[in-house]
Amino acid sequence: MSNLNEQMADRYKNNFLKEIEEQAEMGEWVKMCMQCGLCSGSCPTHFHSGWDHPPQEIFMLIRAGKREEVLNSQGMYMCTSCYNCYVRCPRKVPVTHVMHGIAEYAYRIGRAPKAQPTLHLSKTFWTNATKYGRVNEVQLTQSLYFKDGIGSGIKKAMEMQKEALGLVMAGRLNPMEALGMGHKCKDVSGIHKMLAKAEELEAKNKAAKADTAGKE
Amino acid sequence: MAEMKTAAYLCKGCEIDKRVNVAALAKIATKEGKMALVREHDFLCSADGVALIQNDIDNEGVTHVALGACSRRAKTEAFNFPTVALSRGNLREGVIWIRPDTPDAQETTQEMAEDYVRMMCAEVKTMQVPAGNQKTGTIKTILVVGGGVSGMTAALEASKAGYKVVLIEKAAALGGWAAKLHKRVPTREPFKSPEDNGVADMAARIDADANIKVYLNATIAKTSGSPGRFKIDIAIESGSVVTEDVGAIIQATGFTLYDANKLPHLGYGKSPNVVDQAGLEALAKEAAASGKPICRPSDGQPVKSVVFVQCAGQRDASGEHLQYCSGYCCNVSIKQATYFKDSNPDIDTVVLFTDLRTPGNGEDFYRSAQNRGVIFSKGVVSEVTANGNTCTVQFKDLILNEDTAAEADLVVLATGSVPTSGPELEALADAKRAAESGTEETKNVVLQMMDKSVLNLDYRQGPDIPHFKHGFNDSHFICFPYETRRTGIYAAGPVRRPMDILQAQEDATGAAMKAIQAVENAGLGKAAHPRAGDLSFPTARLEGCTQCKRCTVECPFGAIDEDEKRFPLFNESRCRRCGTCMGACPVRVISFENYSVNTVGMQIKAVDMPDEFSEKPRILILACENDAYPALDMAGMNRNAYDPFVRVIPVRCLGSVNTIWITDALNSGYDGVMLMGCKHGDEYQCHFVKGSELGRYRMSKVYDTLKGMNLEIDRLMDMEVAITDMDTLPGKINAYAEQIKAMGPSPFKGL
Amino acid sequence: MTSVVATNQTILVVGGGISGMTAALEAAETGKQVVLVERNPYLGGRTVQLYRYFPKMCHPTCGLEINLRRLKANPRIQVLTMAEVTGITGGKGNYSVSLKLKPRFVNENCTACGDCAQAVQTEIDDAYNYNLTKVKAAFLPSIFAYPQRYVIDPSIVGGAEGEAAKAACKYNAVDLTMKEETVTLNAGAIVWATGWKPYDAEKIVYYGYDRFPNVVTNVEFERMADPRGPTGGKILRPSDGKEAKNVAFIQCAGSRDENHLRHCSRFCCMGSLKQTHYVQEAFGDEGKSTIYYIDIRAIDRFEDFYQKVKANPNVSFVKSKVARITQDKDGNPVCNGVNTEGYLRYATAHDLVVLAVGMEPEVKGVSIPAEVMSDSSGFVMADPANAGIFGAGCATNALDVNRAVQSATAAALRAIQVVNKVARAEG
Amino acid sequence: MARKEYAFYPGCSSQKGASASNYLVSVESMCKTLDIKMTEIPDWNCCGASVSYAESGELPRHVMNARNFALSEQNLPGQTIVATCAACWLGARESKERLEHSSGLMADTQAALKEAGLNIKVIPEIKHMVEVLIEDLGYDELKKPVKKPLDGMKFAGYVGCQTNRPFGIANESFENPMYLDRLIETVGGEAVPYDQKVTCCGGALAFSEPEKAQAQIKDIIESAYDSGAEMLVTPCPLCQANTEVYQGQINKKYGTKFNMPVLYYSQLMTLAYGGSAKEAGLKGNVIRATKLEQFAG
Repeated sequence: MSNLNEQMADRYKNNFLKEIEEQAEMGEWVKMCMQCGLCSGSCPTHFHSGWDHPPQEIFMLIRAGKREEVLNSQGMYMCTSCYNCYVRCPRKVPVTHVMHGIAEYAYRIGRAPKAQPTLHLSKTFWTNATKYGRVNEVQLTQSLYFKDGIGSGIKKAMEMQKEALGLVMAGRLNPMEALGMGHKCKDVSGIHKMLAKAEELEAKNKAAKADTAGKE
Repeated sequence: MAEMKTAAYLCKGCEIDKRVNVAALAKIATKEGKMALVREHDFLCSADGVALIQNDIDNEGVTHVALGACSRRAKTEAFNFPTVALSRGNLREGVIWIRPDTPDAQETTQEMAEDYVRMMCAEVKTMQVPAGNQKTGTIKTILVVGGGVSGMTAALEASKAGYKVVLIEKAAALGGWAAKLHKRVPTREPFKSPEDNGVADMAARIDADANIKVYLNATIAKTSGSPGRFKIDIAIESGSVVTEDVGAIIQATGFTLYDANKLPHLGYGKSPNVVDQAGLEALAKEAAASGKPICRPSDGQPVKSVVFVQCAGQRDASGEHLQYCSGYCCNVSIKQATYFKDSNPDIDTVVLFTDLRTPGNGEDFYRSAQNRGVIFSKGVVSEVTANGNTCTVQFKDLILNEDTAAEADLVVLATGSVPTSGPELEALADAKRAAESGTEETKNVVLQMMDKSVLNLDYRQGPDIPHFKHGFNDSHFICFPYETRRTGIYAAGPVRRPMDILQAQEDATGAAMKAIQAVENAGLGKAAHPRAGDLSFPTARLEGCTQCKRCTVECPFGAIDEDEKRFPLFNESRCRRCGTCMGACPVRVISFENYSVNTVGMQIKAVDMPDEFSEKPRILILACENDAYPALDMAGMNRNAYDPFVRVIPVRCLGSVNTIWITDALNSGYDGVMLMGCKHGDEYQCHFVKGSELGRYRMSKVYDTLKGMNLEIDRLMDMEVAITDMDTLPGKINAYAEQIKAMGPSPFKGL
Repeated sequence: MTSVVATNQTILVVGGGISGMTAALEAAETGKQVVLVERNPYLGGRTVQLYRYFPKMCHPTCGLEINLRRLKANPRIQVLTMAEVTGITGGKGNYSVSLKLKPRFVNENCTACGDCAQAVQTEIDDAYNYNLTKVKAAFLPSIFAYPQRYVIDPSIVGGAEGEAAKAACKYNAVDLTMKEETVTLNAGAIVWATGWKPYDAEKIVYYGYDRFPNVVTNVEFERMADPRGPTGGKILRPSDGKEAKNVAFIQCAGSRDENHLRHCSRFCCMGSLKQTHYVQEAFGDEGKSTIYYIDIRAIDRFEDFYQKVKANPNVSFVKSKVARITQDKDGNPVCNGVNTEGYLRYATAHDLVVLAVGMEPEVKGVSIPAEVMSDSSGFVMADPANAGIFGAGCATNALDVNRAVQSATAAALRAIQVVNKVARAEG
Repeated sequence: MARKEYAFYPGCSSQKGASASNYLVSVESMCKTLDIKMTEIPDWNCCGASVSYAESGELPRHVMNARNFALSEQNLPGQTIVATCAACWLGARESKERLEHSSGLMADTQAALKEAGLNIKVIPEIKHMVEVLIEDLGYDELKKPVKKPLDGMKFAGYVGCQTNRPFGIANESFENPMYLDRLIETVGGEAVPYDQKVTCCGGALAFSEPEKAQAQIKDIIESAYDSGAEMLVTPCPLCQANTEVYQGQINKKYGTKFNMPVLYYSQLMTLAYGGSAKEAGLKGNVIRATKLEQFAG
């Protein structure tokens, strides 16, 4: 069996817009963009440095069928979830969610850019949060620092030492959490079963859409 | 007719009596103005003052009233005496408000007031109350030319108001362009789904309407007459001609699509799969009739992908194709895109545009198409090539900033509209001149042009209504979209301006309104806009006429024909009372009852002319009453002072200014003459279209006369004045007055 | 008491802007009896607050003058200013309409001499100039005002200033005892021409209209360009009176936006293109204009105008909806956003920003008689069930002046159809 | 009985020893004064937060929130869920909206919940603590218990993103919400106007794109200083942490000398209601609010 990316590309043939509409959360909104650029201009990340493709350009690339350019784009991961674009969009496109949805899809089919720091954060956060049902802040921080290996992790941790110490002193960072003694839900196993089912259903739904598209 | 009895009334209110010696003015009105009755009043516009005047009219037999008070623009409700001739001396805005209240200024201010009193007396004595000609035609039937949506709407709306209608359509059925449509753009909320084209319903209502008489397969062979009494010769299918009498005409002759054959680079003619918007409608109708999806013409296979190319041959700055935007095509392409998406959402439907133009609620329709999955890309198409059963559309994607291409089974070119507006009159006149002694070929050119004529008017000034821009029969006036250069003939729908169906229906209803108004007023001898209701009309003393034809040529409204003896034949109900004919007439035989060479000439003469040693020059200002005169008035309202040596006479239009006024003025010792009229040229603002231009052209000839008289040409000043120039005008007047003073007195003074 | 002569063959026109005036004049010039009702103390509506019209660059007051002359010459039109419709009962061919008339405190004796204004010191916001300046509390709304009569603001009635105005008038024109009146009149048909209002720019918070003095609206800019306006026709920025030579125009400020106005307001692209001429006119080649737009909607022959402006090297076009305006240290408004033709970020300082705010129905959000039907945007719609009330002009749609007048002319005929039917029935 | 009762959803950061533990402390004090009873939803779980988007997918994220809804309704029937964390509130509200909007999503969610022995009958109302204060009590009620107004102190109300967009507080604009300023004024403080009130602090990108996030934070703090504020006040734990914790790093990078305490609105209210420094959780501030500590005595 070929990989998921190839399967999807094959099923949706040349219709990348449809692929996004069916596979990415809120993807059906992409077509509503009128290219005013308000989202791109409203994005806080834009103010300071910008990125390869801002939202409205991503939407145009999707409509133009530029599959690789979109899926490999760093653009979606620049989202801080500030919802500026979302509330301002004159077409009421929920830009924030669309960007998240496209990012998730790119990642799901293995086409997301490698070593994308926000993507790493996203994965780490969800893994951490779902492990015991609640976030273990120390472990989360640790795994973020050490994502590039131990050396760089120690460096980062040292850089932030003062800040971390401050939090500890302020009673807002519990070093014991590092040892797995942090907050947990009681029904961890129920949560895991529940999530497994949700993942299964979601995969099934998306696959069903792709199958229908492939048969057309 | 009753004996003329004159009366002058002098108002002392608004501090007029504080600034000028009103008793002295009264003396002048009596002695020099020879007014039979002269009265002063403290507050003339008050109920008491008005009653005083009315009483004199009713009981003293006063027939001519000269009011020395405020401007003719002020207190019109109070000073409303329709049964008598009325002149107004502008002592307030024209004298005391534009002069400083200083002892130094007193003498010249008084002189100014005295002159205006002399002028109002002189004027009123030469005026008559217009009687109106009620015999100009009483036919109230409306002719509608063109049986498309615009024409059908005009016919139905006029009928609904109680008027009979004759409707002429050159095709075999009613419906025009709209009948060819599978559906029309939505007209009501939620503006999402195309609607039935509505033609069948309208045609059925026309069939059932006893007020509307329809001629199909018919064209107009000849139109003669004027509002209230047009005669229409209709060439009908059998080859014979029938004549209908109508009172007004609505020209709703629509448009044709721009010829896509002129766009070979966009693939038209190279592949049957490249169509224009009409071609697509035909395919959609065919598909709907057969119950099949829309198929590509090359092989009859269902269309799987379609590209719409907006502005095909439109908005072309190079001048090769249409320069304008047709306005409706974005919405039409959106509508056509929904044909595909509504039958099969998987049809790849792309609209390539540079500016998507969906005004008003069109925005909802645009959104609804996006929601259906129509893809809109901002891009400029460079080429469409055919390859077998598909086409490749090369375009520059302006958002992604790259040259790219799209494959499509079908390409639809939005080519825009070309009005069916008849030949361009100036080109026709040129062609006719060339054909007069020319070859067969040049004669054929005329025949071909005449073949396009819609109305075949037998007017001296050509067979159709003049074009405005790009061949459309629109009005140049923003405030007056139904302003027309052929009275009683109104263009409606896409022949006047590119427009969509909804706008065309609105426009046609408006045109029906104007046509109805035209027949009602023609019957009463009343003028049409802008001098609506004016009962005066020009008459000519034919015994003095030299048949020079200047009046017939210059009339901006084509109101004057030539009779069989080549004398001017005035068609009063076509006339707009601008007086251009009067200004044009070199022998001064044309006049109105209340506006003539005399009414102005006598005012010019009435002004007291100080001798050359007095250092009191006199400058005559002839000011257009529509813009320049109000501007002067408002300068007064703002208390902006200007030179005391000017004397202002309002004129209906610069076009009505007869050169005799200028030469007489200069001959009689005026030191300078200023003409104040509206802007002319492409963006003319003259309410009589050509009046100010013609007036100015005429004045250019006066400069030669000045040279002949050995006078400096600067003694005549032609100034363009807009109504908003109230703040700058005093300065310009003063500057001119300084120039004249520097020049020294006119050598004609005292001769 | 105000007396109104009206029957079931009378046409009532509500709104005395260019659409209402047109409807009234066209009907009256066809021989119909008309009552024209206007809320302001003068006729002319929003068009007379414009400096010039596109595409001719001519002056709205020129057409107003003609319309006023038509009106003055026509005895069939009765004009009621400072009047609003408060209720409509009855039906097609026989409406009963109640009006509320606010007191002007100046009667028909007024000669517009201005003595009352001389006597009054109190100043109020000048609505005619979109409150950019002040006028005396005894004022002629504009030099073009018709009726050409002063107005006394209620704020000075009952005080010494009101008495001073009264004392200054030699003609007993100031009448401080005037009260609000209610008048009921008969009408066969009603033309609803209440026009439009500029969208409230404060609602587009990211443009900082409420915070930055150098961010103004397109209607305000018209007043700034007008020699009769608050700056005497000089394009000066409000913060420091400096000449605004570098002006940004932001299109679709409110329009084409589901958070604000869903529709395209149609006139604003042409309006801004026109306003670039003001900048050019004022400063020559030193005047620079930038238009930020989504689509330039210069429809039909207006395209010519657009092409001309486009060819002007002093005008640049950026396809972008500006995302936010900030203000730099010198008080310059800075437009921030992304040029979507290619991906080009910008943060461009200008001397002045003009928001091309859209058009919304004047009566939106205001209670109008339920008999007048409107769509979800507040535009008046034809109501087949109540077929004697007709919308006209911008009350029905976002229209430019030309189209509004066409619409009003059509509405006049629709009203005439009703009263003609009444006349036929009554023989 | 308390005058108001709610199901409390503190969220991961507002637990004991967690990054917003001081928020929790001050909220508890404030609620005590206002006679608001908050009962923690038993065994609540993480909302998923916005940043988990790439890994979580759609349904699992909603299911996580749905579990909280089910637990709340099961154990505290009829009670409105109150979150103190902006992200928790936003995540929960988004899931509620989406689930109520889509029957398919709801059916799948129920199927997943069933695995954990739960199901949803009705999704409770969800409010942010600020909404409880403003809408359920009102400014007048909030003013009544003020014993020690924060006279003469200048605060920059930093609203940030997620209590403000996309849902926001009723009758407030997204671009210039006034509620936080009004809360500050209610307890006697001065709310200074400044232009970065709703600027994003960088959110989760503080971890992954520190340069971008810190540039944002710098803008915010700088603007607050320029406007004369002494302290920042916020309704969001992530905003609080980002704007407070990174000031040192920013100073290093940009050569600034930021040292501006960042408080929660609940801390101000607790103090104004006469609470102690401890009750207000002032010790929990990394940049110590010495002026407030002195004020608390």
